[in-house]
Amino acid sequence: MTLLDVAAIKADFPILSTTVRGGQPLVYLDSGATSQKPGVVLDAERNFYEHANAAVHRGAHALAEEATDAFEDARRTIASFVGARSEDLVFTKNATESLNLAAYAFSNATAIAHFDAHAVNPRFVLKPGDTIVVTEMEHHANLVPWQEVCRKTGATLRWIPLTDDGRLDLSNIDSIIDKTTKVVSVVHQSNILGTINQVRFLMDRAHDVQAVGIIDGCQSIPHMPVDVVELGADLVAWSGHKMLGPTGIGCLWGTEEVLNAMPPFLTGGSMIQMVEMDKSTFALPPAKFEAGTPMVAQAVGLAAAARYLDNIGMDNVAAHEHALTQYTVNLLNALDGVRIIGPANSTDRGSAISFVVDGLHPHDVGQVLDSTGVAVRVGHHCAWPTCRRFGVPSTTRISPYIYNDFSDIDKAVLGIQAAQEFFGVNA
Amino acid sequence: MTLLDVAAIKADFPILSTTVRGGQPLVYLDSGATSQKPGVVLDAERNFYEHANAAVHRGAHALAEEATDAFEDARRTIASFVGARSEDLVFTKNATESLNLAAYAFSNATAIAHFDAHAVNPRFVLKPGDTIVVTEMEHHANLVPWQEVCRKTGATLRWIPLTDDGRLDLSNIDSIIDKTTKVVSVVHQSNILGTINQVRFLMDRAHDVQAVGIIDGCQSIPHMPVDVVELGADLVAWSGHKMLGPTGIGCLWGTEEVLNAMPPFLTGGSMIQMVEMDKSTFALPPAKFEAGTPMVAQAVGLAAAARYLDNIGMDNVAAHEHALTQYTVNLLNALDGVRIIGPANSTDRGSAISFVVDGLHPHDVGQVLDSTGVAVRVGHHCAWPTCRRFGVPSTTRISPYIYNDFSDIDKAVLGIQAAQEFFGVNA
Amino acid sequence: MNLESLYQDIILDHYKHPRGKGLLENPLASAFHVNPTCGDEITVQVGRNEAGGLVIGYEGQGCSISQASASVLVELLQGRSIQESEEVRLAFLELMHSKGSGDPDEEVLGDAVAFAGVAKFPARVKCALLAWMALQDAEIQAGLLKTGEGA
Amino acid sequence: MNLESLYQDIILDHYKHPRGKGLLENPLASAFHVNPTCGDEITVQVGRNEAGGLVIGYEGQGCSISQASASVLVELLQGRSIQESEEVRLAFLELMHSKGSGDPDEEVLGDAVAFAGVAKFPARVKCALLAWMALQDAEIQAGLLKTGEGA
Ligand SMILES: Cc1ncc(COP(=O)(O)O)c(C=O)c1O
Ligand SMILES: Cc1ncc(COP(=O)(O)O)c(C=O)c1O
Repeated sequence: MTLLDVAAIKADFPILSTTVRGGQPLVYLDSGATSQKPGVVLDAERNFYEHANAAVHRGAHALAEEATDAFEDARRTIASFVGARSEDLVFTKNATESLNLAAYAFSNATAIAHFDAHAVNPRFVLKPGDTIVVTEMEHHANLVPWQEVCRKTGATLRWIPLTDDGRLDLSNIDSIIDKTTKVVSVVHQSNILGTINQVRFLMDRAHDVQAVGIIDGCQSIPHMPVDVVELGADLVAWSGHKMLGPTGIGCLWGTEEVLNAMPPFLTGGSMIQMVEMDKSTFALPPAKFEAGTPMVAQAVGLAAAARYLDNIGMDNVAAHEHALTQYTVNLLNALDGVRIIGPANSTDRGSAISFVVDGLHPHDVGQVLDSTGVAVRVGHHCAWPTCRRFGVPSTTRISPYIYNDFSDIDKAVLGIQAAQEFFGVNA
Repeated sequence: MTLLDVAAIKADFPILSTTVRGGQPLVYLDSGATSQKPGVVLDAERNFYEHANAAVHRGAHALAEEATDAFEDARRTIASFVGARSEDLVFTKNATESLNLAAYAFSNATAIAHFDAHAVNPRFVLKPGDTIVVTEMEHHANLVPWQEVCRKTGATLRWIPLTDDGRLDLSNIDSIIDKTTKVVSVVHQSNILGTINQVRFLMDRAHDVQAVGIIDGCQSIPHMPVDVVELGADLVAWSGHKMLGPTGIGCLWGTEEVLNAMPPFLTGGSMIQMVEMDKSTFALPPAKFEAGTPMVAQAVGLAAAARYLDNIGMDNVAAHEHALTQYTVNLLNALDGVRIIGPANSTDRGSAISFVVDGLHPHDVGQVLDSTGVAVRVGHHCAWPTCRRFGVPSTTRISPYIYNDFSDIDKAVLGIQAAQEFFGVNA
Repeated sequence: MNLESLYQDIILDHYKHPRGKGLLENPLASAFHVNPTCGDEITVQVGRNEAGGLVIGYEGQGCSISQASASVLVELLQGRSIQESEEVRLAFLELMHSKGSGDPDEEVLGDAVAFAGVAKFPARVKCALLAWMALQDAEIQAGLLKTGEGA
Repeated sequence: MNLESLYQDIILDHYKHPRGKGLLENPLASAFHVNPTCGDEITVQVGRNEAGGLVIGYEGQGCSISQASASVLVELLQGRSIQESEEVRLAFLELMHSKGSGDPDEEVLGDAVAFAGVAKFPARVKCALLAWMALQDAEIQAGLLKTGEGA
């Protein structure tokens, strides 16, 4: 077996002992969409509400101090989980907001520069002819915001294409990232293909041409040891709910320099230095990017999740998932009529494994699995262009996590065979 | 006494039976900043995580269906709490995001119109000479975003000034809201002065000149019966955490027409109709404005809060607070050396009551109150220009809610007297 | 396993042997709908025959439910009057929103009663409705139906 | 009541009778700082006397802690060498970040030891530091201190 004591871990997650669809024990293999939460995370949130809840950074009474301490302690814990300084960690509601925050730095700076060029940092000002580079395996969250920046600034979107086995095709990288490039924003680990990209190389290329380098770490930070500083990016975005944390919280890490240079995004209370009726000045990061009452309880919950993962050890998490990936890929490769979309081996790939079944629509595959208690994701996984690239409308995706073991994968495979049988498409 | 059984209500809030500062029973009078949460709200959140947690609107397995149902049921409950259709209710992370969403509709449409005028609705396109109208009693959340829109579009910010007793001075309203006006965005109930504004009148004025009418309902919706449709606005923003709900969730209600006409704000997963590498189309509201994995558990918690308030009855909540307001205003008026900032009576005003004490800084007043277990807010309450208008750097604010009674107010008043004594400024 | 309640034989039959699939030569209007969560897509076209009855054509790709539903739609409504077809469409909508508690009228719905089980799977209701929403849209575009009617 | 541990007599005395308040005629540099949560503000100015010692002026409005702290700062550092004053400033910073567990050296901190109790009130630490942060800023602007030193 693998390094982790999966039975003990499973017992920490109340939902994993429930049943679905009339008594089927739940086999949750949809952690790429969202992870389940251990009891300690739920306890941490509740404990905050029952003992320390108050507005943070604004009050001076005892509870306000406790709430502020809890919030900033959480920031320190989460920052240290990714090897960062807490001053460089911004809380958002999800990774999508984090990536939009990054994208809006460009469209906002560009709009402000029309009227007051000195008020913004020229790195963020775009014009027709400038390019923004993404990949063909981006989640919509790291694609649509950049399309919108292009609509607002006249810049052009470019993308790094994919090879047939689901890797980045870097053969023409020099004509994709070039002197016109102002942003390179790429996914670290694809949520649909599972591919782990050479982000350090791409960030260095970005910096060679003075572009801002951004990484979507949604699928890497929950699943492997990540030191955000070592990735070489200027900004790294991820979500809490995929790493055992509550819904409603995400993160954006940035270098001090870039966070300082970016204009604010959401504006209002707690992100200001001084406000007059007709003008304002802004606080330093991270406060500058955290307008309004923040997701305090969620930060406290996410910190508990980070501690839980730290206790297991992210090296062990990665090794465990690698073993599951190898096992799953081998089984799927051996199934007649089943084709993996993405790397069909376990090298430089994470545990999100997409596949199609000849003659069967993913919705129908997923439905049969569901009827046996196995929860997988079907659809385009918010990576519709990636599906088109592989000539499929959608896929079925198995995405295990720390609470899954080989027997869970076995059940999924049995379900696939049952679907082939039910729809009469046995090879 | 008042209509509510405060002792019974208090018992529903675990934190209200705790002590602070070495054994002082907590007297929480800072609900204008954030409210406390009853056990039913915490239970609802936890129950969601333990039985239904999954990604919403994206999955087809049993849990995904349950999570989606829970999320959309919550939307229906919260919408009906304010008399709205659930299709017209957008979830955000807080009121600040809701107001920024509204403001960005204008700056985004203006930027897109530069390149593709047909892609946007002209109501949202601004140019130099256009004006945006707010009031001099706005929370920073309804001021700074509009300053930013002006910086990005060349439009000019105007504001309705205040009278000395903390009301809107409408004497020159025709020269403030005029043909140049494209937005009128005003607070329903001031968080610093307590004033309840004639928003219906202002929304009608906005519509007379074809401006978009927006209301900041942060301090009204938790405290009185509000039918958002009857307010006559196009958009109404508020936060969950001030109405007994969890942190990390806010709301934006809008008319079908205006929500349809606005460009999207955050973009990414779940808000699209179709995505290709170089262009996308968008879903209908509310999905159009809810990019990324939403705050599902928080929506479920907020729905429980709305049900809790509905059980008490918002009429009763308002009557209770009115009685507390009257009581507090009378006591403060009777105190030597104490001056209320805002209406010094209980007509058209809510329960947030700010005051200054001659010779004492609000921080020091708050600290003495805190040492007796009484939690009040000191500072500029994110309404710094309002403080300046009244010639004070900051104020002390008492803001009671359903779990407070007259004896809580008495303790606050005793604390003010103790502060005068301690600092030797007795009148 | 409650698979059989979802995938009734009639549905599987329509999925494997779709009826009336194909586009029209001269449609009055055409509506393209996608299910944005899974990428399923359908094009429904409408025209009228000499007697004033509906002529329907369609093309699409998607799961068994969405494709079978399109096939059933065409089989049921081809050649019917607008009024009759509206009656069927509304009955189908009602059935799909019944959460499985509906009591479908076979006289009105014909083979479409087989979708009663789908109503118990909220995530699949959208699949079943895809063609029917596109039909409504095409009819509105063709001026055969007023906006918002029954939707 | 732990008010007395926060509001020591020395603090109240400096609050009511601020020492050395007022701006300089020819400052080398001036720094304006605000506490953005409460609106308290301070302007600290620096210059040098003939012996090379610090000359400090200030103006501000705010709570007892922020105003007393400015007064103590001036009393302690007026005329001292840059090096000596840095030693005091760093000791004060350390005390304020000690969460109340600090063991302040009265030799170095003089009246400023009275602020030991403030360190137990995180929300008031910012008040106590306001003038000291502005001083650092003014010194950096005047070229008396390098950026980032000890901050
Ligand atoms: C009147 C008013 N508007 C806006 C806000 C901002 O709300 P939030 O901080 O929850 O975004 C508040 C509360 O802080 C408020 O009282
Ligand atoms: C690679 C990737 N990027 C971005 C996102 C968006 O994250 P969220 O929906 O939490 O904002 C996801 C997950 O949905 C993802 O897998």
